[in-house]
Amino acid sequence: MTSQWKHRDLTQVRPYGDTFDDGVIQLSFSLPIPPGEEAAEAARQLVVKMGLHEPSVVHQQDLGEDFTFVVLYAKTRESVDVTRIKVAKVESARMSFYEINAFIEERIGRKITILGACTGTDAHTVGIDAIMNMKGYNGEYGLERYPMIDAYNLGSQVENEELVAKAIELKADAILVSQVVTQKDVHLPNLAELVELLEAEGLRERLVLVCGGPRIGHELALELGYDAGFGPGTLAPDVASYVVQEMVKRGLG
Amino acid sequence: MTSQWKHRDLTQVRPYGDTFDDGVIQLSFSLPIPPGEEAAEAARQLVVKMGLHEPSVVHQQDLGEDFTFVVLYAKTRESVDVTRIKVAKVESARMSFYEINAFIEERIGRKITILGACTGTDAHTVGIDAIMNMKGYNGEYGLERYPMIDAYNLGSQVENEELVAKAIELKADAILVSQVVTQKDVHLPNLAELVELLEAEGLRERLVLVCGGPRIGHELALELGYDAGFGPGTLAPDVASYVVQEMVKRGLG
Amino acid sequence: MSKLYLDPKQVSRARRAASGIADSLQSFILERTTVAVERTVLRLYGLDGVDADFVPLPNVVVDQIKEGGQLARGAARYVINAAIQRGLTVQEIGEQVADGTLDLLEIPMADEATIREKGTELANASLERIRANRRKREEYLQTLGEGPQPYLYVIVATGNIYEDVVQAKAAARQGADIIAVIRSTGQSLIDYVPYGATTEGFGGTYATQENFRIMREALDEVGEEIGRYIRLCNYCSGLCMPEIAAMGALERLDVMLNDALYGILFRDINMQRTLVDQNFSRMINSFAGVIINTGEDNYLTTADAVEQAPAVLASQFINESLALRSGLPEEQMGLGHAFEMSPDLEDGFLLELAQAQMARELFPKAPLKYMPPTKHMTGNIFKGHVQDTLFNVVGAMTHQGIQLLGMMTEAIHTPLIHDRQIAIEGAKYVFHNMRRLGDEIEYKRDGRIVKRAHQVLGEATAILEEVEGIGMLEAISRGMFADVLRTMTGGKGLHGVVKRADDYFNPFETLLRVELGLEAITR
Amino acid sequence: MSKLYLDPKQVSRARRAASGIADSLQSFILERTTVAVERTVLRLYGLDGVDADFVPLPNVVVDQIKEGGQLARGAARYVINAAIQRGLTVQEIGEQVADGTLDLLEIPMADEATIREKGTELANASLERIRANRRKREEYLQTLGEGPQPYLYVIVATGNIYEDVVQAKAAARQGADIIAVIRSTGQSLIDYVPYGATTEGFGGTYATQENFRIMREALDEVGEEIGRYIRLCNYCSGLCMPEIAAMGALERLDVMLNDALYGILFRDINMQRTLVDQNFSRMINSFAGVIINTGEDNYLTTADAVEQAPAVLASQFINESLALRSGLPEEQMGLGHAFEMSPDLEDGFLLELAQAQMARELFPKAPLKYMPPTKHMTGNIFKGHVQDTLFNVVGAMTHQGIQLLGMMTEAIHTPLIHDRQIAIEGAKYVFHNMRRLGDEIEYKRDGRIVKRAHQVLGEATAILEEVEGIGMLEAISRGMFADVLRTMTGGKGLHGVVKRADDYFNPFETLLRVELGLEAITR
Ligand code: B12
Ligand code: B12
Ligand SMILES: Cc1ncc(COP(=O)(O)O)c(C=O)c1O
Ligand SMILES: Cc1ncc(COP(=O)(O)O)c(C=O)c1O
Repeated sequence: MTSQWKHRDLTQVRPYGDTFDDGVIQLSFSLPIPPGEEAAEAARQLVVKMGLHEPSVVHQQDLGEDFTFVVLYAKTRESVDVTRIKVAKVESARMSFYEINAFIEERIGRKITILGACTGTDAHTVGIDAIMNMKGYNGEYGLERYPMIDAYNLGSQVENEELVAKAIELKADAILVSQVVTQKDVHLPNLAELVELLEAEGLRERLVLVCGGPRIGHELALELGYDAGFGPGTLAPDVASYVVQEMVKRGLG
Repeated sequence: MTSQWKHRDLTQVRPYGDTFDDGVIQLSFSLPIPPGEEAAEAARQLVVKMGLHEPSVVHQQDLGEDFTFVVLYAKTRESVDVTRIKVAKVESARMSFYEINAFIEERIGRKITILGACTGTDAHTVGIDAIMNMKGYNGEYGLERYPMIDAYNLGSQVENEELVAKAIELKADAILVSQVVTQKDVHLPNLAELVELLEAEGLRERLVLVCGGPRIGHELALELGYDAGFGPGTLAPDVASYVVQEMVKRGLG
Repeated sequence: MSKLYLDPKQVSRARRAASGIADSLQSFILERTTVAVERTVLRLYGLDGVDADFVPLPNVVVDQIKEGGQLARGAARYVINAAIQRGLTVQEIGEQVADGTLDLLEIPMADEATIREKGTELANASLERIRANRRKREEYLQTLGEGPQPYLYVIVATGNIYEDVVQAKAAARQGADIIAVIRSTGQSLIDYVPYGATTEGFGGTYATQENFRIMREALDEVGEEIGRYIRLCNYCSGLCMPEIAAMGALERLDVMLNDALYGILFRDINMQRTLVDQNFSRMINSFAGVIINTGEDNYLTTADAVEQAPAVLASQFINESLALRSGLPEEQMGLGHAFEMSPDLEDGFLLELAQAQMARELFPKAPLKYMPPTKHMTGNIFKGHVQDTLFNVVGAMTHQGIQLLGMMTEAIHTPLIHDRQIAIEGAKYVFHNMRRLGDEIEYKRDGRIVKRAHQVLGEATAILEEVEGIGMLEAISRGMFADVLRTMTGGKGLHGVVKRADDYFNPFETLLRVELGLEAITR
Repeated sequence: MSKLYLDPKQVSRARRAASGIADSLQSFILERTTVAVERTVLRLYGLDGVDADFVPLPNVVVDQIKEGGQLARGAARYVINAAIQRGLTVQEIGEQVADGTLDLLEIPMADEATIREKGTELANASLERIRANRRKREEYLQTLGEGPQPYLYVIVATGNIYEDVVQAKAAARQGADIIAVIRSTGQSLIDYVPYGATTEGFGGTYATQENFRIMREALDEVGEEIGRYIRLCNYCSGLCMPEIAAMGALERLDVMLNDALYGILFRDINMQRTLVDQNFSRMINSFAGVIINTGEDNYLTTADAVEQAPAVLASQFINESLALRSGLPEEQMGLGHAFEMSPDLEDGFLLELAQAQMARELFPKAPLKYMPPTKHMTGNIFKGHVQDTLFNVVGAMTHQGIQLLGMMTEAIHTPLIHDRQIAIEGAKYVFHNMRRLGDEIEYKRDGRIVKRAHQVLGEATAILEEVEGIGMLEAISRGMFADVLRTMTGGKGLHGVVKRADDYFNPFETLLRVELGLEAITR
């Protein structure tokens, strides 16, 4: 029995509730139909169409206006081959505040310039501030405190054009873009536009372009044409380590 | 726009979050792999295999012992044709305490006998008590209070054999079985066994056989060979109305 | 008696300093007008609609007067003059200005007395419409009644007014007392109010008069069905404060976010502009019987809740004093604060309880607006639901007036139709079960809760006295609020500020000052 | 000082009545033994294993003596006699009885003094093993430490001991302090203890000595890794109370559910049988340093929490008195109660707070076991999570000893691996944030909370005095507890009760009475 767990097949991994391979999943959603037996049955049918079996509607709630909220438990027979999962990750080694500054001195030999901004209509500065501000975040100083970094935080609701102009003016080595509002995917065209502008200016290859935010991942960043993406919980050294190593790798020193 | 809702196609009903037909679903489950980017990706892949798109892992949590809990939101393109949903329902009209007693007097012309029990190893009596006990439940008297019903509540952990013997002894017109413990489907063989025993005794057709409990539905009851099934929130009049009408319908008066 | 043993002398000191701050701001404000104030006057006269480029007519008209350099005298003068001289309605005037057939500054001026008389007469008629709305609300409250306090306040934010209606009506049925329609990102920074029914916003739905009307109608409908008056809320703060206040008054909104300081600190709106706008907008809110909501809660979304507590309290005192100067009765002051203690903080609940109880005692008549955890919410919806529950517990224990319900999905998306239901059912459960707990308990005189309250009140008083010394504008310039630094001439919208001429004419302001029992402006 | 202003005189009255009840029960108990008690003696002597039909050897041996009509004299006598006369170990004796090659009643009796001496000597050796376990626990507590009170208590109940181990270790890492392995449905009604590692239970996993061992080992392993001693809990109540207590003592369990009244009322176990069993089982728990948990919470799962509150309190007093008579120190009395107020009840929270605070004050040293909402939990996991949160709030405010964490899925299934995590994280958040709230507040002297406590204490005293008058057994026969009516001779297991002969011999009982500072039994 224990051996079931020890010798399990990692090419076929399933959700687990309390019995090896039981496949238990909790779901909840609303249906635009009034509550009742029919709504429960509709929910079950939907879940069965998702390949789940033994669907059990444990709760349904009238939301008013002919909407019904349902909570279900059901089981999946699907599995994932975890041996074949490859996730694109930022590969650079994480260095400390001191190591990063030393690295810049030794390997780049000059102060570098990093620009940060929360762009488009997005006014959520706390994330980019956490990375850039002097006082930092969660016990880590922000980039403004790094002796070998000239950090400029342009704040919120910065237009992409403005950002590019600043990058030219200050000869930025790296740009950090924060995007927090993602409703209706408003961040995607905004992030893509910046890449286009930089390419049009012939700048794209000459700087390290990074984005971040609670719904941003490295993979998405690559898709959008960025060099790297950082999600929730990022701290200044994570980004700085990446930027300086990427600069050296790309010969941007 | 409003018309989207007014003139929507009931043959294609999808979950709704905040935009017509968005198909938003919340899911959560645990995977038997350690937390990290790979676990998030595994969760996403699994959800995609379920036909969902835009999976977003909004939370992951290390459960210890190489298990990871994930919460996701994703969207389905599946839909349900609600115009074709037919749910088997107990069809009898619901009568009140007074109406039921009057109905028995007029249409059956004698007191009827109803036996109730929570069977097998199940010791959850609150449900069957709610239906049978004098004092009743949620403001409705239980069957023991009905002048035209002789109600016998055998209590909990009653063996099927014992129940059948009692039914013979008391010439029961109806048997009410409660099943609350459903872990590993323990209730299914237990409920099925009772039907077999009754058939073996030639009793099955001569009485109304009803089951109930929090995970019991009418449909399941029919599958198991019962006449009706009652779920959460049932009150004495629901069951009694059904039993007396079924008796008359089947000529068991 | 104060359950927190607050020293009445200390409280008076704080209030006196706040009063001083407000007085000197007020004299600054009364010397100025803004494009938004003038557009508001036109809207109140009934001007609506847009030109061929979708520019709202109030903007078109005010721009013409401003470009002609005459805005300092008040837009009312020129429009009323045109009405007199040409026999046009205000709407017709706007349309003719828009299609280039009318230049207001070229029309010969009628005599001042006639203009003033006609202006006042028309203004009075407009105010009657607002009065009627107020009566209608009172009638509804009488016939339908309302939910018990704290009012359960939820937002809708689909971006599409018709989806908003679906969500709002469902929320009302679920038990919500107040529905706030969140604005699209960025609206507060545009210097006009969009027009018509809109279906494409991001993170919220545009505040337009037509959207207000659609939602008001929907909420009246559902309110009548369920037998409870449902309040409607929207946002004034931003570059169009008084205009939106006017729209709200005309469409019978009940609650409006209204805080210049919020605009200054969190939207980088120019301080001169928005303080002037705020004053007029609050007079309108006041007259319309609208509860305002102030934005102190926002301090805690960017800075630390433990550290910023005194600043929140100081700001509440200032907002109170300023609101009184706009004629706003205490019963309409939904001063803001928020449950933003980090869940990792030991004793965090005690600190929060101290703050909420103190606010309750210091502003006893105000329908305090209590905001839920937002900053420390994560994608962990289950833990989030617990955070929201403790927030409701504090709300119940301290008798808050308006409980803005937290959503377990706060860190993920604007609320889905069932997110609200889950929040409302949790809140109702808590309030129903423990509404009286606050009345049953006393705080230890030398305990942590009482000490914390005293400390925060002490520090808030110190801030207020310091601000009184240097003046509010200077204090903001020094970054004394929420760690944010703004300058007198920085930020958006300064170009729209104009010093009033001696013969500045704004009949609405004059009438409202009388209505609200404020002294007439003397120059 | 009582925060509830409870009258010490009233409390003494209640306690005096409970004492009287316990005294008369105790004299009834001491005149009897049961098959379970005798099997326990054999288990303590080291007898284990099953026969070819999977009947446990302690049953085989006791049945032989009972069928020969000699159980009244004590099983120890015959087994020790066989050991003396045949030179066999107790295990060998059991095996030979099982394969039919040995009839204990046919062996000539050695002299009484020799039997008593040998019996005591072997018993002493067995007790040493339990002592060693106790020392081991203390050592762990010293080196690893433990979580702060209330201990966070969660259950595992997969039916499969190996899955239970996975879930339990994960729970420990998530922050649980106590892991209870729930038994399979029906086990409490079987008159033997299953044997070996088991993987097929329903709603729980069989309580077997091997399962205890497997789980103990797993929890020690994880406890060492995370640096916190993890307590293990299982269930005595049922037809095998003292046997399971002995198994628990031998495998170093830390907490055991132990309540005859629970068995009587909720499992229809014969009252004579289980009261006798309880007495011996609690002596073993006591000696093993095991915290017992009583089952008053169960009253509220079948009857109404508001009405049954006095009965819960009365039962706690009786359980306390009975436990003292088994030598159980107050520090090991995990008296039970539960948060079972209907969420629909106005002021339900206040009533609950009164009850929990009262329990805390009346049993100041007891590690009270506080049970979560169960009855009013529904398939609505989100609302359920709020119910559990308010339960944790009461736990925090009233300093409960053991907080049995509620699961949001209570009405659906036994906990999944993440259900526990969600519960633990919620509980830790509440306790971390508001552990000190109780110290910071006082209750209004004439308020609802105080009044409710006084009322419940008054009614409980009345019940206790009535029960004292008629006797506990009669009171149960009249349905005075939890609305359930049980008779002296009804229920399961009466056949296993035997009146002790004058020369009844049970060296463990004798030794334990000395160890526990109880008077020797005098007849
Ligand atoms: C604080 C806050 C605000 C404050 C912002 C103040 C300020 N100056 O930033 C105020 C009150 C002003 C505000 C307003 C609005 N908000 Co807001 N807000 C939040 C809130 C509560 C917290 C965000 C936050 O500060 N997180 C803390 C920081 C430290 O985390 P972070 O941003 O994820 O950053 C970390 C990482 O992501 C990463 N990172 C972030 N950026 C970058 C960049 C780079 C280069 C790198 C390397 C890393 C990196 O590192 C950071 C540190 O670890 C969230 C809800 C929540 N709990 O998440 C909603 C939330 C983000 N807001 C939301 C919305 C809709 C709005 C409004 C649009 C509502 C409205 N219509 O009025 C407005 C308008 C704002 C605008 N125009 O953008 C939504 C977004 C929904 C969505 N998914 O699109 C959220 C999720 C709330 C909700 N459920 O509705 N908000
Ligand atoms: C109370 C309770 C107990 C009490 C029972 C006391 C008693 N005398 O009944 C006690 C504490 C003894 C108990 C013990 C156990 N319980 Co229990 N218990 C519950 C609890 C909290 C409430 C059940 C209840 O009373 N509901 C209220 C009644 C009114 O609702 P109801 O049963 O659904 O009945 C209504 C309808 O379903 C219907 N109905 C029911 N029966 C019938 C029959 C007919 C004919 C009709 C028409 C209608 C009908 O009408 C009723 C009124 O509307 C549930 C959790 C929960 N909140 O649901 C767990 C629960 C049912 N118990 C559970 C378990 C596992 C156990 C144990 C097995 C645990 C253990 N291993 O020790 C034990 C053993 C009991 C046994 N041998 O069966 C699990 C079952 C899991 C599963 N799905 O299988 C639950 C869900 C808890 C959990 N999450 O683990 N339990
Ligand atoms: C006082 C106040 N006004 C306005 C707003 C919203 O303004 P915007 O539409 O600029 O996001 C808020 C936001 O929370 C606020 O607190
Ligand atoms: C005191 C006590 N003993 C035992 C049990 C469990 O016993 P069983 O295994 O019979 O379900 C409980 C259940 O909650 C209890 O409270």
